[in-house]
Amino acid sequence: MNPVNYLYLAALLFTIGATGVLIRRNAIVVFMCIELMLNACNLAFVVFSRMHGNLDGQIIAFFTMVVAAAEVVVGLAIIVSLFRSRHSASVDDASLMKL
Amino acid sequence: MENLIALLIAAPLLGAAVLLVGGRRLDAVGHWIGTVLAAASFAVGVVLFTDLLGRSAQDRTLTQHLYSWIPVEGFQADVAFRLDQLSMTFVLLITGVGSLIHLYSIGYMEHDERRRRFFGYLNLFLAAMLLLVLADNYLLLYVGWEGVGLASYLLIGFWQHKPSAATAAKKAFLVNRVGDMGLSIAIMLMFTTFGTFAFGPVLGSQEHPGLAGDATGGKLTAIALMLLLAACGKSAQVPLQSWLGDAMEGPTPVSALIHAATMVTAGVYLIVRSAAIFNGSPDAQLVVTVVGAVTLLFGAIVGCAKDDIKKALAGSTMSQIGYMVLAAGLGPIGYVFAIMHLVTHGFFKAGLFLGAGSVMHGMNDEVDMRKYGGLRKYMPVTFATFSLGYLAIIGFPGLSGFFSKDKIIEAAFAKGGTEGWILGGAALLGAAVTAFYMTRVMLMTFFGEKRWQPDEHGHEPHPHESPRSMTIPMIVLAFGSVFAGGLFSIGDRFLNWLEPVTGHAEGDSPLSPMAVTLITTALLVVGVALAYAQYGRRPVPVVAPRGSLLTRAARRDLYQDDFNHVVLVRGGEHLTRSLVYVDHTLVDGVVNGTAASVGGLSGRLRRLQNGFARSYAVSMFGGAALLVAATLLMRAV
Amino acid sequence: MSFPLLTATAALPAVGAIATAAVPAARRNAAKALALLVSLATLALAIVVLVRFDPGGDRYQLTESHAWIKEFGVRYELGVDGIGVALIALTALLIPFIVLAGWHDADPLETGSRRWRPTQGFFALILAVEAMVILSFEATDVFLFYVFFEAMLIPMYFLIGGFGDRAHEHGEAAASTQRSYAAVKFLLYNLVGGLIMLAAVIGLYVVAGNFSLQEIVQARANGSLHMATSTERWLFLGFFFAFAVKAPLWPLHTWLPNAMGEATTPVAVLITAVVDKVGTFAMLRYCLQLFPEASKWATPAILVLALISIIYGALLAVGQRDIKRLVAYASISHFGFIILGIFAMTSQGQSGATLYMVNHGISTAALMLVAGFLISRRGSRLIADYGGVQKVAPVLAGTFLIGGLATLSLPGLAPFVSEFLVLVGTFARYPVIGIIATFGIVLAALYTLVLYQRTMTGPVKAEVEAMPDLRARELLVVAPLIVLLIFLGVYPKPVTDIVNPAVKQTLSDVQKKDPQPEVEAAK
Amino acid sequence: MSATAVHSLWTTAATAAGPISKIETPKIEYGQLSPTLIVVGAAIIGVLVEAFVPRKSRYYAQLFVSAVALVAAFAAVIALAAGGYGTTKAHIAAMGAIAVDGPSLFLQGTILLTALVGLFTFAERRLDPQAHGNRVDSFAAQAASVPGSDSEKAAVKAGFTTTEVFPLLLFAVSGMLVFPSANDLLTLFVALEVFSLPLYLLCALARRKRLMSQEAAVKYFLLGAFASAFTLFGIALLYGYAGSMSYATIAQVVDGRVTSVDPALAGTMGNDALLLVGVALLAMGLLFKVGAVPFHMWTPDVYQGAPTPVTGFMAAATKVAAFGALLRLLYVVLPGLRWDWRPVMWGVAIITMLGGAIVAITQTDIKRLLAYSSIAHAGFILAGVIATTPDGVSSVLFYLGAYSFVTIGAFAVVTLVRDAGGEATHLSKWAGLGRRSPLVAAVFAVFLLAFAGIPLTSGFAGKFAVFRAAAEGGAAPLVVVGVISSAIAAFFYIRVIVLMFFSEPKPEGPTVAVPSPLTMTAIAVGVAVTLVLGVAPQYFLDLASQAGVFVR
Repeated sequence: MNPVNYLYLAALLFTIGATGVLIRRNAIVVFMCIELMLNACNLAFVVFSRMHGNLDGQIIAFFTMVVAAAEVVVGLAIIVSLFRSRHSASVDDASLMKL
Repeated sequence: MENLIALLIAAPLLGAAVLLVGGRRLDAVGHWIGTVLAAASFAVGVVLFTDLLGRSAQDRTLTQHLYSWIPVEGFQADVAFRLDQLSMTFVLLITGVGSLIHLYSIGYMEHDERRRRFFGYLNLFLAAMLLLVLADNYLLLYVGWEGVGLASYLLIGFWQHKPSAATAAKKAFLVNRVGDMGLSIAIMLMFTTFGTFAFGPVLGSQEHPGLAGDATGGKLTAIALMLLLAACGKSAQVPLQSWLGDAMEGPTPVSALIHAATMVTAGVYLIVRSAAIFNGSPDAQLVVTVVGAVTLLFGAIVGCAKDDIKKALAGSTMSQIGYMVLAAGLGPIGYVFAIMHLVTHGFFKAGLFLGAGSVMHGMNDEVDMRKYGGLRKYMPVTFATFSLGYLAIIGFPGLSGFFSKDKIIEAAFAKGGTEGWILGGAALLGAAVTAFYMTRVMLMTFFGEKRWQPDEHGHEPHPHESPRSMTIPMIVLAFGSVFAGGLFSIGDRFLNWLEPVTGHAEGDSPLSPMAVTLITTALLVVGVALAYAQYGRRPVPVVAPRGSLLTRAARRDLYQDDFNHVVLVRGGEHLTRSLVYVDHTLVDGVVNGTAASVGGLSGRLRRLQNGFARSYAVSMFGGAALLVAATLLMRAV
Repeated sequence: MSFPLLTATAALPAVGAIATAAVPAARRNAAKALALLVSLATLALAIVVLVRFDPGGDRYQLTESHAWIKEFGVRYELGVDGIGVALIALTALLIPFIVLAGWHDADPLETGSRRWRPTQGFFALILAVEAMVILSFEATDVFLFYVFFEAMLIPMYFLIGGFGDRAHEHGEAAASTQRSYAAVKFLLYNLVGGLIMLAAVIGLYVVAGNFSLQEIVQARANGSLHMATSTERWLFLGFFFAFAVKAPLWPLHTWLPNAMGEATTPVAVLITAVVDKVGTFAMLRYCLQLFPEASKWATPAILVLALISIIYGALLAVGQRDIKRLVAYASISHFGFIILGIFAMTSQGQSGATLYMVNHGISTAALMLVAGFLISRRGSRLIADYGGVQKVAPVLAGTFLIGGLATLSLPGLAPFVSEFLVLVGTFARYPVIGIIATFGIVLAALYTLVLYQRTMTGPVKAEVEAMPDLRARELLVVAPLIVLLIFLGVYPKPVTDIVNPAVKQTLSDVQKKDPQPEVEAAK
Repeated sequence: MSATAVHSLWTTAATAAGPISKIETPKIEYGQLSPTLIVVGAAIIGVLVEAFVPRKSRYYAQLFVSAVALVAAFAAVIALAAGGYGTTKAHIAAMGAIAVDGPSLFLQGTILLTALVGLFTFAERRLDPQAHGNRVDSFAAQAASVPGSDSEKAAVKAGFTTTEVFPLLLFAVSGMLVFPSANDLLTLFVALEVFSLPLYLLCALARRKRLMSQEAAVKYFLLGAFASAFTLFGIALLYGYAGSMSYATIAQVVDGRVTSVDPALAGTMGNDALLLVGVALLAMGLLFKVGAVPFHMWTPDVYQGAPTPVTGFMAAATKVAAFGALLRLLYVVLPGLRWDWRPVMWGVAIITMLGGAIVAITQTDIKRLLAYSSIAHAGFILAGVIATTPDGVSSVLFYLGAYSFVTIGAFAVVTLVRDAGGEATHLSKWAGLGRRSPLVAAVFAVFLLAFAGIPLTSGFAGKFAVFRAAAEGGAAPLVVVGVISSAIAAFFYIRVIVLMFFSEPKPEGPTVAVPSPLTMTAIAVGVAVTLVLGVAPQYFLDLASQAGVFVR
């Protein structure tokens, strides 16, 4: 199978993730969509790694996972504290500051 | 000897400075300081005059170069004076009559707490006028020219607490400024045409013609017309005559000074001084004569209708200056006579005004002739001197006015052709009207029944003769009114004296001098008779009758003031008001509007920041898409 | 190395400003005295500059040159030509009077008012402005000039916005609002002008590679620096815009009436008599020298704008009801004359314009300061609130009249000489414009005399009956200015002698020759 | 001019890294990386301090560790620069991951100094009134407790303070140190996350107005992660294009100096679509960090909600780091592509300058106002970035240095103006401040004037440098737009000055707290740098100009 197809898949996943960020309200879901985007990137890295025949891409994929994990740590902490204060995880409710 | 010239100006200038800066501690002696310094200037003038007489006719031009005034690349204005026969004549007239008026004012202003200041202004007036006639270039002349304007402003508005006086002063200055504009344009034209505006190079002399001869006719006409505009302003010629009547708001000695010795004569001086330029432009000369003729009739007509003694005299001045301007416009035929009439007029008009002042002095400052009457019994000296002035001005044979005015009428006819007839005719008509209105003044003031009444406070005037300090000048001036004309004319003394400066030509008159004299005298009798018929045989009503259309027009200065008011004042007010509006709404508005629209844009853009994280994400996503699209597009292009 | 005289002249008020600001709050009078002393010392230094300057010598004298910002090609280069010397002298001369006139303007208000008036700050700011103005007259480096041209806005801004007249017809709050509006308007107009000039300054650097006025002018003259026509025009416009705002030229003038109206009178004098001169000075020095071709290209348009300024300013002055705004519009008219003289490109016009800057400074100072004394007595700026002052305060009225007469350019007083030179210089090349400009002298008479008539003459109004005449301090401010007005009107040669060589140089930079008199040309 | 020739203008030749065939033993130049290592080490020590040092002493211990680390790191930077690593010895260290060159050292130095000054504001404990006898700083007593809850009250009563902010700060700094010197895309991405994540947390830690603080953190985090994802995707595409993460290799491929070895890869390697889209997405990530329009929308909300010391630090240091990375990316990796990216960046710069300035006009909160101001300034800096000349680099470096100190000083002043509810950030409360506390108002005015670019302040020198570079680089229209938006921007800076000096003070207006020497130092440093760089910028311009050459 042509590896380029995986690239299309990666792009698709990325777009789905981005769309999710734009349309979902729940902060956790939004965050999951971002994770989806990161993983789409991972897929792209791996595909390119394969195409170029070097390992750089695969190594990056590992790094990305670590980074994603770190983001989860930080992100969840923030989202949870927000939820506890407001009893809502909707990103739209967090709109005290505007204009 | 040349070095004395500056002293002529310095004396009154010093007086002005001392009196104005000195403050109240000089109140007691201020009037004497002023008078003595004016007289000192006269004395210097006499010394210089005798010196000039001692020289040959060609050698009578003295110049004094004081210092370089405005030295700029290609532009040179010096403080330098020229004393020749023309300016000498003026110096003597100004300082002589001026000193007399100073003397008169001591008495006249005795009860005014600001007398010191008044004398300061008088001295300033003399200094400015002397500077005007002594300057050796047009720019320095301009300084004197405006200085005269300033002094007249200060003096006309001397009683500042009266709004009418303040307005009259302002009006005089403004109308004069319009004329001054003409003078400054004339100087600029001279500068661009000749590269200089000094008398010597531009005007030259009889033997050595100046640069004026080299210029094109068009340029000369332009310069001459601008000089005429200037002259119109100072000499109250149509169309810039309107200030003169209002200028009567000033104390009477001021009127005497303005009308006889200074100010209004400046225009005539300017034209005669610039003879070389006017001679080169017949077109301009024609305009000058027309202005003169129109003004002499205008002034005479106005003079007929005024009940205010000073305003009647003011109309008369306008008319007489009209004669002079007319003569000056005739070119070499008339220059000398213009100046001669100016000098004689200086005597009798000063005398008349001082007489009028004396009358007012005795009448609680009443100026309405309808409230006079029969004053000859109460003020014999005033009556006598006023009568002599009266006879002189109407041109009673043998008196000053007769000689000078006759010459002008002759010269007008001598212009030749239709022009000559028209101008001569106007001059003759003016002579008749002069006789009429002056007789009217005489009759209403000194003859008939007493018509004065108590004023609103119940004070009835007690007419009385004025003190010595006032009558002496009147007597001296009366002598001048009687004899000056004869003195000048017999043996053509005045002609010979001035001729080296102004040049002279004999015209080719269609009427013989004798005929002119006869016609003039006849018309004079007609004028006097008409006036007697109306004001001598019938009692004068205390309240002015409505009068004919012409009378009413003449009372309102032939409506020219109303015209000015509607067109210039109102129009100007509308213009400035609308400009203030434009400045606020349009000029400022554009800027404020821009600021406001940026502010509005800010307000609208600000709403994009709606606080929702997801809409921020949309913005980022859209931005990313745009960025990608733009980058790809750049490659595609 | 010789003593850096020019630096000292500017540094003295700068140091003085800091010292004045540092005087403890309670020692108000010490601060005032210090400021006056410093301004007088600066005047002394300026006189030394004037004496040391040799009109027949090099174009720029007393030069100093030090590296400053190598990276930008900027040097700390000072030097004065005749025009600069004259204006430095004017500045140094006027500041002591401004300080003295403003002696009580920054005193704390009577208890009950919440306005805050730091006396020390007022005088420190005046000195700071002086330092910056002097430096901008001295700089021969475009960047250095720009720095002070812009920087002086800030102290000016605080002077306008922070200190107003004591009383106001609409009460303190309204006054405060109007004052800060005026200050902001002043700053924004000038800042926009300055920023546009900044773009042009940068452009000039890109084209020329350095900022040295002399080097650029020289390089342009000998052809080693070529500027495309369109580039030159854009750069010229950038510079000119800033100067036209500062000057101010119609239609960029509207900030001036606001600023002058709302500021205290000494500050109003500072604006119009000193700070605005930097604009016209810079036109003469930078626009003409750096961009001669573009200057000639723009001349017709600028002359028309200047002409509009003259007539428009005068007409609006006639229509004003506020004394200070009237003087402001009169100044706009006068600045029109100055700009007219500069761009007529004749010796008479430019010498006249330079002289005009000096004379206008003195005459406006005289008129405006007396007006300020008047206003401080009655607490109103409205002309209608006065009447008959002449009767109760003759000296005040007399000095006011002399100031007014100077404003209308009465011959014998200094402004006449300059105004006539400008007119003659303009007329020589552009007769029609010259003639129309002459109408300005009639209008000047109108607004001055109307002002005098309405305030000083007529029946004495009840409110002015108890008005005291000029006090000794006030007379000390006005009298020297009047003496100077008369002296320079009668004998302007000392100034013209200094100015003429510089003007000649400038004209040769622009490669313009005076028109020949017609009679000579015909021969 | 050929691509190579242009390239060599701002890069020095360095050996191109060959294709990596096998994993080599890493060769790490510890000395040259010491600034980063010191900070990371201190941060780890900070974590240990949290774990082992008694609560009462933690504050002092943390402050000590942080300060020492930052000073030591700065000393290391100076030592490296003195050793010529900024100029002659500039090279690529850590196996191609990190560039040690002029811009790196200059920016690292700037970041470290900014961080040190920022640290002082973090450590300030005198502004807030004492809570139950304990001195407190700007950070929440216990971040985990719900605002207003009993547990929070208990934490406050116990005198808890979040001393974790110090290690967080150090971690962020370490990321920022790496970010502008990253020489491959992986390092870039990791550094990005390393400095971003602590900042997300710091934003959430405000003591007062905690809801807003948390909201700011959520917004910042979600949008930041969103942007990171785009960045990462861009990196992926670039990797796909060049087959390498190394800047040098990518640059070679972009320049066309590496011909495809394997014909089979012709479809991907050197595919311009990949390159262009990748560059656009990567640039977007960086533009997000600098706050360029239209990626700026987080800025006002986050600046407003975050604890003010964090805002100050973030506004200053993030901008420095992000612009450093952007510069390196555009100058080292993509010079061959500049005809593609320059027009796009022109557009971004223009809307950033205008947008920031225009929207700022109507702001009513001082922190939001400064946020929009920072957006406008990002636009000005972008104008310098676009110049693509050596002057462009040095002008941007100088601007960043000047700007960061003004910013941190300005936010430090904001922390001083307080009322009962903590900091009084609404502009109406600043009315008449000049009367109440002339000194504070004057200092703030100096900062505002510097923002406005008035001569004799550092802002003017920086603006001049940037605009000059832009003009020389042929971007005259950008200069004109810059000048116009400067004028607009001047309006709102002046508005604040008017408010402070010419408006009547409100009776219930805020008080100005008397700070400890820490904040005073921070403000004093800000003023000093502002004035020195304004009056005598030559030394620093020289420095920036020497540092303006990238290694490659």
